[in-house]
Amino acid sequence: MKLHVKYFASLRESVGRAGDDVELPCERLSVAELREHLAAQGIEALAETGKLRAAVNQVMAEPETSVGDGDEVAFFPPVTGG
Amino acid sequence: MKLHVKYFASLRESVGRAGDDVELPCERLSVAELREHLAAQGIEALAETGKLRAAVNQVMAEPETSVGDGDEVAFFPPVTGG
Amino acid sequence: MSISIQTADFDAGRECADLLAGRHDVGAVASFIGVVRGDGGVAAMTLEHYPGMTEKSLAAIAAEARERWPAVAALRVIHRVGRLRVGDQIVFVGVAGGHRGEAFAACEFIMDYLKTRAPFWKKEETEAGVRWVEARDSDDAAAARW
Amino acid sequence: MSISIQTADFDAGRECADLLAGRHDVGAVASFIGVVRGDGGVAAMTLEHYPGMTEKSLAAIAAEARERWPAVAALRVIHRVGRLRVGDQIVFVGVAGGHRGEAFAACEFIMDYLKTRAPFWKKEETEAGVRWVEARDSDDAAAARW
Repeated sequence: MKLHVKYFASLRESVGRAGDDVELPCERLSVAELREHLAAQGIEALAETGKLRAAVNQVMAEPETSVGDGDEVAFFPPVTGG
Repeated sequence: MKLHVKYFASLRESVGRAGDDVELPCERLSVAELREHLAAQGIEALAETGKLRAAVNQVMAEPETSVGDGDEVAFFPPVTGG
Repeated sequence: MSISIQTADFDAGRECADLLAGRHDVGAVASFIGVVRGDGGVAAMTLEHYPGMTEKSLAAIAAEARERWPAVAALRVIHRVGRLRVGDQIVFVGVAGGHRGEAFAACEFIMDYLKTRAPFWKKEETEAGVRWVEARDSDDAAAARW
Repeated sequence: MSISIQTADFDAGRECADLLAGRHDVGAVASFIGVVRGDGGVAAMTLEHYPGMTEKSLAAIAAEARERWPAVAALRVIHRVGRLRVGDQIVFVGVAGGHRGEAFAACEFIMDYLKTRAPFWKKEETEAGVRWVEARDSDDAAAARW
């Protein structure tokens, strides 16, 4: 499956780019599993689990939210707008 | 003692004038006593005790609030601004 | 802290901008505009007040808000009197503060207290004639929350 | 129900007037303006958002407000992005309704939810350098009230 991953704000700066196209040999996985995989691939900023939030297809997601082929998955710090 | 009495809104219309200068042979009396006296003098609209509010010297008052020489006493229906 | 009773209309945006002018400590401006509603065939209304006492009572309400929320940096109250038509603005309350919690609370507090403590009276005009507006129990309940 | 994410400034008075335009059922307009505060030597900040998701999340927040307060007649949300200086306006939320209770509640609800659910991030500039603003626990607590 292919995923498009996005990073925002301080996480984008830590990673050094705004996103990655990711190809994985599985049918589905959870947001937490994807994050662990990317961290293991060398994106160290994704190892700080506590402070990160995620969205799948532009909707706020939980660690257990399921991700499938073609999905857009975003990781970012807690929001600070308003 | 001399008092200046004012009427507002529907009460002003019922009484037919905006106020009265009142002279009384006492040193002090309560707002309730003043209202009863004026009602007895023929200002019938002041007999409807439940719905009226009062102010003494432009501060909200209770029926037992004391009134003395030179005071400005106002009677009016519950307020409906805003 | 500035309070006006006037027949003239007001510009809410201008009032909010004035609350902010020259300040670096304000992060929040909460404001309220009351408007003449066309309920029950109302076409217009006339607002009467008690000159002298109305100004004093609004100043007391505003002072109480500042005492309860000391972080309030600036506030503005405008209340119109005279004849107003449906859709016309009646009242403006604007509160500037460091954060939104105190600005919202003080703004709503002032409106609730104004509704039950400030001497204003409304007389509505409908096709059936004119009638004085009756006070609402819900307004007393709103003011009693604080 | 209208939502904008923009770099341009806004005129709060104009927005409030638009909420009222052509309506006879509105008696109350509650509004909020968020402003860049100069706390801790902040001179400016840059607001980043998530194009696509930010618009959707604001639309969802506004739709939830209308569901909770069906008497809300009209609402408007504007959030600026890009670089803003101290004293600049950041966000506008305006709610028009029949009575003040629902207008205030919906306006405050939208702000509380926007603060915790809408993807915006602030980066502050001070003399000491730049830093990303940390989320506040008090914002989570405010959103959890509803």
